[in-house]
Amino acid sequence: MTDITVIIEGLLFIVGEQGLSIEQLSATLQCSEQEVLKAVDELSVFYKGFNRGIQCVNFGGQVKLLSASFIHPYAQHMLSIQKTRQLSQSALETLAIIAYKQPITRVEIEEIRGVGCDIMLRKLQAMDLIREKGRSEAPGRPILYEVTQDFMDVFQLMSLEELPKLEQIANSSSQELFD
Amino acid sequence: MTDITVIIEGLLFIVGEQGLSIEQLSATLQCSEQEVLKAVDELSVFYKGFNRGIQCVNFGGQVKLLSASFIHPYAQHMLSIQKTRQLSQSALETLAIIAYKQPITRVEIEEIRGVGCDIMLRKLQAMDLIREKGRSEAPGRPILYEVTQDFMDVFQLMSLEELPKLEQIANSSSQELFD
Amino acid sequence: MFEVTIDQFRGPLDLMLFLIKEKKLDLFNLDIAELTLQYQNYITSMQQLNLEVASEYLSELAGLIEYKSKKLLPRDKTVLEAAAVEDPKESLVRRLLEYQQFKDITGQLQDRYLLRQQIYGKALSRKEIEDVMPDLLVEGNSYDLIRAMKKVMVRVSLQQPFETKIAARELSVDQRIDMLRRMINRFPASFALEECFADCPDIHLVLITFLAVLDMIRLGELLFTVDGEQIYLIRSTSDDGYNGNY
Repeated sequence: MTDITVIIEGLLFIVGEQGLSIEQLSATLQCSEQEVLKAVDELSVFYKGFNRGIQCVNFGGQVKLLSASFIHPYAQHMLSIQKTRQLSQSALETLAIIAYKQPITRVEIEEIRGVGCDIMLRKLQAMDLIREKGRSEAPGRPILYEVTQDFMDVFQLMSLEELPKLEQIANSSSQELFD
Repeated sequence: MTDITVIIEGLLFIVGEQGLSIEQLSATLQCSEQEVLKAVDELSVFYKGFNRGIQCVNFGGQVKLLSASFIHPYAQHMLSIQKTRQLSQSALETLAIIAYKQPITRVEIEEIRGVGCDIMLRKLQAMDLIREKGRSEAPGRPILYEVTQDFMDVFQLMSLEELPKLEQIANSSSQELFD
Repeated sequence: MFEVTIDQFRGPLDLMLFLIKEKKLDLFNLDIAELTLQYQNYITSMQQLNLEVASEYLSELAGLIEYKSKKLLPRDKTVLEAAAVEDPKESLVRRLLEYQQFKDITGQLQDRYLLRQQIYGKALSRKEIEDVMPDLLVEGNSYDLIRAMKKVMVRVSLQQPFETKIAARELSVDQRIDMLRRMINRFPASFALEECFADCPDIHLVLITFLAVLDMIRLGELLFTVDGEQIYLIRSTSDDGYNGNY
């Protein structure tokens, strides 16, 4: 494959099911739309040429990589035998902060947790436990996050009001520190 | 590629950055772990054999597809990806000690580093790079720590065996001290 | 006089290794008295500069002085052999060598880490397999959440003293700008200049803050108006081009 085709493959992979438009690709790679189209064609042909689990499609000018459709029964089987996933401690902490402080930006969450949580937020979003809720008025207009209906289901909550007030937690936790 | 390799490629594409373990693949495809390993090898070789924007990796037994590293500048340009964060030297030292000596208690780490690392351990835990692994039999039954799957991923390790042997380092570093 | 400060060291062992290299001491035939002298000089010079020296450094200093004084005492061989204790010098050298090993590995880990930061995964394809996704993949209950929040709060409260200590230290204008940006987010669109000084414990930070505000005005992040003797700042609403969309 030519260099530009390879770069397009990598970029399409990273953005996933959202895909990229011919214009976006041409602007990113600083080359003409003709060249992009040619490279996208080369990529599609490359994927078709082999027996492959991935395909490259161009739907109305939006180019994306998709899994081949014969994979889906296997995916279904895989998901059905997968044990329920335990949320990691850091996932729980991030969710707790969002549930208590929503809507909240990534930077605000990171300030509370003291660690970066970019990847964690993407994971929680992919799991549909949190979603984007507009943008803050702060400089850079960062994305605001809030919890979803799925979150309420998973944690068996009728409403966020059911969670105890922070002051109640604070009192009990300072006791815990000293006993 | 063989059929099983193609299916693995499709499944890895669908699950994305979380990847799949050899066991998960073997359970899904109802074939032996040997067969899965062989197919994963075939897939890695296939991706390496061409000039490609995607690579197939195995970090700590978790197989996943990732973008090739030369895509980074283009992705950064297009996706306004935040600057890569460096881990502090103290964080790296603490992680190195745990990776080589695990399972290990906080006091043992502090003896080697000569400084307290209570807060550092909690930060590393919050980042999911280390986790608690039971308790030592020593008096007070202190918590034992070990590195996590995420640790293997962020340092691109297939297994801890890939880290250089400590004696090798000792020889080269004592030389370095005196030249 | 040293040109380095204590902040550059990751602990007393790191400092000792630096001194051994700097003063060309022989690690395998370590002159404890000399190392103690150098180490003590260093700590003293840091204290003269009013730099905070963490207790770990002082406790290792006490250890070094103890080794040194023991060496000066007349040796009673029989007692030493009977006790079969490890020679303090050997144990110090062993600790230094072990620490050096881990210090060395950090460079490699850092390289691996930075490289990994430059390759990306893709998110789970939900839409593609939506019809086959089971309803609930995740298990948990509200108690898990409450426990997690408790942990966060305990950690935050434990970290508070450390953060205050840092705030009281000398901040650079750039650091102060970062702090102000966060503070200002919580303010109304326009606010009095004094608001920016609300958390300043001393005149030094007031000055730094003032410089930071001037710089932010220069950068176009803040606008100001003067009303009588009162200066008001206004958050600039101009979009800086950032939008998280692809």
